[in-house]
Amino acid sequence: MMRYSYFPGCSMDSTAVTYKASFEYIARRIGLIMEEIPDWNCCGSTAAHTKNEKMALALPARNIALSEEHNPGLPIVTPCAACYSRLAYSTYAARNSEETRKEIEDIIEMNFKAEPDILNFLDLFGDEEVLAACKERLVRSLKGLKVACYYGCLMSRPRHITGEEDPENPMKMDKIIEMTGAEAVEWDFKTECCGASHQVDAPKAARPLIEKIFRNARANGADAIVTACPLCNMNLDMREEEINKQLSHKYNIPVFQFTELIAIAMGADASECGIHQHFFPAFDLINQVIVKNAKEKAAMEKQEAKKDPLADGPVVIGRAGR
Amino acid sequence: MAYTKEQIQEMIRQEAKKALATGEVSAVVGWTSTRFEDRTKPFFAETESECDLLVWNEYCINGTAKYALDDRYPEKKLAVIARGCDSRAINRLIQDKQVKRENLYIIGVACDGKDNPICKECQHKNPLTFDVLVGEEVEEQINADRFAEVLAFEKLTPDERYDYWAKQYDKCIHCYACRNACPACNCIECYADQYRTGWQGKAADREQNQVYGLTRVYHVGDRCIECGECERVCPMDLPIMRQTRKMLKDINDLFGDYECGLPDDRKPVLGEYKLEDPDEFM
Amino acid sequence: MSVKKDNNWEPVILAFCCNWCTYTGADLAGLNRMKYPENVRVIRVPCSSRVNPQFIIRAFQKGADGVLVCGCHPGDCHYATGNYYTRRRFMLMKRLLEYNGIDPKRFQAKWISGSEAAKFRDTVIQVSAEIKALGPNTKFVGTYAPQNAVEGGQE
Amino acid sequence: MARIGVFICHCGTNIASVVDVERVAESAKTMPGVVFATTYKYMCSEPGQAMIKESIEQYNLDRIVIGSCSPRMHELTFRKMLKGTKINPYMLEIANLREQCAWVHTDREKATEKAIGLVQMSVAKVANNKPLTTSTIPITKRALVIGGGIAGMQAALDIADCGFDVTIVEKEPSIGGHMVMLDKTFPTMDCSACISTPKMVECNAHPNITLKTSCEVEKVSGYVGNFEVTIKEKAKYVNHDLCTGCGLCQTKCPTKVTSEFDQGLSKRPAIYIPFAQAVPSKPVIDANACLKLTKDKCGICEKVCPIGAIDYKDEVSYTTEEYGAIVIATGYELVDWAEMYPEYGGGKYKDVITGLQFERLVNASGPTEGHIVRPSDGKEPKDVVIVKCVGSRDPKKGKSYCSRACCMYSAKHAHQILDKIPNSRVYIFYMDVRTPGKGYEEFYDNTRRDGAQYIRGRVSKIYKEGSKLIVRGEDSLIGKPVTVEADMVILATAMEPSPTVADVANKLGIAIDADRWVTEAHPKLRPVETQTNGIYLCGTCQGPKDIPDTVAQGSAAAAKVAALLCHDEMETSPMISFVDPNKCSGCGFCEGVCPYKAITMVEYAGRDGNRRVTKTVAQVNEGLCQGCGCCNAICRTGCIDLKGFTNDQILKEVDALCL
Amino acid sequence: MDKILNRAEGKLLADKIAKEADVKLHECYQCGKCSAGCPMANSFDLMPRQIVHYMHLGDMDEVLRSKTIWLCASCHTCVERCPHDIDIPTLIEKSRMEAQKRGICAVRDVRLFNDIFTETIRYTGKSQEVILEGAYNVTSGHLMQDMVNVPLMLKKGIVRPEFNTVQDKQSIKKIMNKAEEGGAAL
Repeated sequence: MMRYSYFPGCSMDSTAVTYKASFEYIARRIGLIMEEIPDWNCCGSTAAHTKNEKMALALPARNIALSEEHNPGLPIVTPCAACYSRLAYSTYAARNSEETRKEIEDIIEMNFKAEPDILNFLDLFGDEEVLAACKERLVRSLKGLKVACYYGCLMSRPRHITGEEDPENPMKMDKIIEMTGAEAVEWDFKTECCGASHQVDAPKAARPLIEKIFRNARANGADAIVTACPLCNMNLDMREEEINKQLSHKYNIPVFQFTELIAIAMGADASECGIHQHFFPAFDLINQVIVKNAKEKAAMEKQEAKKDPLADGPVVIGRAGR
Repeated sequence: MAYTKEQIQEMIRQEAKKALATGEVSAVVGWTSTRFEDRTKPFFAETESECDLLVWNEYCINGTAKYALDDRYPEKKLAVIARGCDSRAINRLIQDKQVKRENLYIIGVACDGKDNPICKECQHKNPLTFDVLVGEEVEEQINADRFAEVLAFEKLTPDERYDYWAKQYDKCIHCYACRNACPACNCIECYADQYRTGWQGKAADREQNQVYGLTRVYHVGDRCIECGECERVCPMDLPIMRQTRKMLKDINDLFGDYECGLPDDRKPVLGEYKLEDPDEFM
Repeated sequence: MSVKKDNNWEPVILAFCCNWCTYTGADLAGLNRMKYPENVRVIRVPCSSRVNPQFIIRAFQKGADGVLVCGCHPGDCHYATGNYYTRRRFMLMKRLLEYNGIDPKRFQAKWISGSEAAKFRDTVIQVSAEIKALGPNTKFVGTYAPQNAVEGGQE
Repeated sequence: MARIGVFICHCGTNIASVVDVERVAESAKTMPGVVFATTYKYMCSEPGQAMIKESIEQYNLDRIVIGSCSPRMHELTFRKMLKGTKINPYMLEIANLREQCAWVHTDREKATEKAIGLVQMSVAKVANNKPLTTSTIPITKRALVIGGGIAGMQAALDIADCGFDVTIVEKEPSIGGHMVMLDKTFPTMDCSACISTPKMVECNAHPNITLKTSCEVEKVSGYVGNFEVTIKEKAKYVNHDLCTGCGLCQTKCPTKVTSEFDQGLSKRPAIYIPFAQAVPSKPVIDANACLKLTKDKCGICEKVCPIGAIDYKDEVSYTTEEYGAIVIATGYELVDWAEMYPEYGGGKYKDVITGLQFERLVNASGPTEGHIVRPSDGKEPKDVVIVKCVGSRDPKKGKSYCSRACCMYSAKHAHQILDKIPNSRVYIFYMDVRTPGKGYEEFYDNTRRDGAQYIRGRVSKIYKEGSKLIVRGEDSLIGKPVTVEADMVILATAMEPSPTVADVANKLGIAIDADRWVTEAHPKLRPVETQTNGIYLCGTCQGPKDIPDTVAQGSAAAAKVAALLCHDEMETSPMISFVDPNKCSGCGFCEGVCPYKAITMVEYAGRDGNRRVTKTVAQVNEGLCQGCGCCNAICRTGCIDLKGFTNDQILKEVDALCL
Repeated sequence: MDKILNRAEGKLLADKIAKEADVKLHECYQCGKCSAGCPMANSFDLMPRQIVHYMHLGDMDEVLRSKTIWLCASCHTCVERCPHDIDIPTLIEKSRMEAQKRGICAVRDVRLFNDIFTETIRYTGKSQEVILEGAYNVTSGHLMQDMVNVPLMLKKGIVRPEFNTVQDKQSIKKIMNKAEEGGAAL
């Protein structure tokens, strides 16, 4: 049963349009049931734990408590790395100290047992059942697309919160991406920090972090970067243009959400997975790959003298109407 | 339960006959009826006809395993009808190298509790070691209150505790029934009988009984299978398990989960050590 | 238990000391002319793991007011691993005695190395003071005397 | 009834000034079994001893108590004295009236009372003493050395030179160990192979040394002077009695696999002599690689061998031999850094190599004939980074200890690079530079003079961009992050004990620590002995060390072995455990706690009532037992007891305390 | 002026923080792997390694007045690679809270951003990117920062003018107020 308690997080309703659209497309296709936690609140993100530890534990705890009440027995899934980290921190703290758990209960004035496991989207799509369901629905391959899977900090570190076995070189997203036929290149900045939390308040210090990520992706032959978090994605996507302006050489590396690639491999068109809504143009690259693969496939099928009427369709992925 | 008591009794008799028929088994230890309806007694069935005297009912309370020590150097196998507790007692004897597994033929039978207070706490109704299982297994329960009695007793003041035990040992008649019934008390010659070395005296007074009581805990505490035979056989109703369980509780607290009589290779706690054991003697 | 307020009363404290560490440490305390109460009597054993807990029971039975078991620090045992067994044994025994009503101060174990003369002295001073405060031990005391108490060696 | 004499020593005024010795003697006279008691000024003096001897005769004493200084002081003196009398030396107890009474107390009254108490305890104990006799065991005058590296070779040569037979067991096809892989040795820069290969040849040629290569220790039993060792000889598939070592088979073998000797930097055939100077210089077949043995194809080596030495049917064989002493010299391996450090690429970059790989690269007989080139593309590196403490001083990811030799070999590597590659630059990331050895600090100075850049800080990440390796560290002396774009990175990887050591130690019954280093009997005073008598250690099986220290330990262990083997027999202490087989239940708990494996379970013809039965009971090996008594306390029956400290004696001491 | 290292207050505070963070300061041998791997190190005034060293010395003044404690991105790279598993992010986080308590702030903008962020949550229950960026730009004086992206955002429907809010706003306010009453340390 692919049923989960769902904590979308604030970005899912604002900046993460492409993430939301593509995920919802996949969920519909494979029959994922996501029970959204009723009246959830912001997890506090990076700001709360900067200011006050109790607040940082209590804000996510309210969401977990709500989930325990309304979606009993279901693990909580969240698309955002920061939300994931904060929810996992609260769970970890409560599970390891009865005193802390009671104190949190006292603050939020709700029952809080810290029972549900906290999953991020990579955990969700790494699940065998979900993965198998996705595989079943794939209609086209992204062969020829070389991407660098960018995991960021919060899904990898600290180890005791995330349970990641190899925070230097995680492989969860690489495995998911390879399902689509795209190639996940070996590179070295999978979990280097992108500085998202300081891009607004200390931009001079934080911008170079993004540049280094692009540089290493390029040096290792990636055409695009793939993320699994609304913040990572926005951070890289929104500032690529700005970084290019300051450099003599230009990066041309679109930044996708991994769900977009799955959705496309499942046959989604641009408007269905939001691929046209990126700051840095992302449509052309994916279209080239799809068209090339479709042509090759058609040529092969012609050779085999078995004519498939659908293979003739010139554009496989339509531009968005909006 | 799928089988009635009578059906199980019949199956036990059949298995006993089969065992004897092999010619490798000298006798089958089980229970037989007595002139009292609510009593059974341990019984060695040595012939086919005697097998029909074996019974199975809620009064089959005697442990059967220790009878394996009646003959430590047997020529033939001994067949033992073993409930969960008996099988753990057998494991105890095997792990203590007092009987050889190959000298036993174990007819296992799941036990749903007997007319014996200890059975309420039982965590192993199904035999853990057997050659043949009669009937089918029953559902196990975890006894969450395994050490409740000890915990409660620990709350008393030292003087209250001392006085309590002193009164108990005043009652004790030094009969060694607890020792004789205990599967962990399996020495060929008990220390308590070695009057030349003078570990303790023969008198049935408080002093000697106290020494015996404490020494007994030290000797069996890390090997006790919690079958409760000691308390069952005590003519003076001494709460003997309350002493042994104390040591088991401390072992669980200090050295991790620990239960004896399971078919594993774990050494008794006092016979091994870990470098990272807690240390309070610094 | 009512404590007798007899100021002249001196406890009897028995200390089992391993030959290689604590007994040496106690000798060193003497060599350095350190001072400690007279009420401690040392029994020399090769290793703290030689000490059978039954000896402790016997000591209380014979009227000892306190018992101390001392050995090398874990890891320093002359016999490599002996004191690891000692540690387990007496951690359990201490709790068992306490459970049976013996004040935990009356039975103590300590690791004292051959160079820790001061620790030996401090331990003795501390244990002695603690037991003095507790008063005479009345628990488990008896009159038993083994048959061959004096003739010995004739078995 | 015992006849006990009590002798109280004044020790000048040492005891007598605090303890009323006369009163002690007087009250001793009333103690059970005491027939005579007296005092004397100096009991240990000649006249004192004479007085005791006379009293023994005069009062027909059969045991004595001496109240004097600590038994640790004069127990042996008085035992020796008793050897000349009719009393057995072990019918003696000493009451410690000086160190543990007179010297630590001031109150004369209380101290005297305590002294009486102490004498009382000793009297009670001595009443239960029994005569004990020392026995002797013969010594087999042969030694076994486990491991044929520089430590094992040195030990074997020194023992053999003393005239004793030595066997070297080496698991690899050749002796030599790690030292022959090295290029130069610091700080003198002599050629490592040039000084170690003569030792190998000498081992082979020495009339007293037997080499057993491709062999492992299978089983060890016995005790000091009398070990019985079963040695397993792996299948070599080449009859070394016939083989002349012509090497034709090697040149014709079609299979090529990674060379262990070259640390993966070159290939070797499936039938191979590990390296040119190998001893014995005869090939073996790698059964995992050989086509004939894996797939029953090929068979070329058999066809080309001019004397028919190839034997595909060769099998594992076992031999059992007796030795009087054993030396363990199993050496080290480098830790698997790739597992530990994914941030250094986890092994995916070919140009990130270990120090040992660099030794092969720079070695004139190595895969590149001594040219330092990048393994990935064969180009000469210009910028080289050396990272120290990879796997050492890192309790989280690797080992907590300092690996000791790396600081020096890293300096050596830097020197070699700067020397061999013109215009090269070497950056050494370090935390501390440790150079405690003769000429070492000077060598470090010279390396800096050569131009090596020492940067104090641990490298956090190594990654690749293009053909360059980007090394990120902090220059912690400046306090800023630094990045070096390198062509090659050498990791000074930590040593760890050979993977076989746990198994060997277990078979020998000796202790290893948490990091698997073999534990010495005493870190200061018995550095080359193990806890078990007759088993010695040397080299890096005990801890990381460099070549001079290793060789010194090899010779030290050899001296210890020679000191043992030069005797025909040895005395054993009589104060050991013994078993009453009639009481023993055979539970085997004593066997489990014995640190010396001195207890074994044996069959015993006993009785069960009227029946004769074969019981299984514990038995103490007198050669192995050291007399700790751990087994006594675990025995519920009390049937295993310690001579000199029997249950009976201790109980009597306890009883006497409170009389 | 010379540093006075044996003043007790700083040491007490450093030890308290270290204890809460479960860090043994003496275990750090200043290898610098933390600083070498730190993505933000180039803008720090004190290296993470130096933070630990100052704390070990008991010189908390330097730590509390540093920019580093405000600029740390909490990416946990340092502790992941530290040979002694020293939890620098927690040391920094706790130091930052201590600095806030004392009204010390070396990087005003970071504090401002965090304040706006938490206030937004306090009043709406969710984070509002538009308010956040707008309010920050106005209060910080960096008026044009990131504004170039706004038209594109609106055009592509990435941000919308309306807000998402929690229905039960009171409970959020209460949680936050209660947490703050309890003080920073848990």
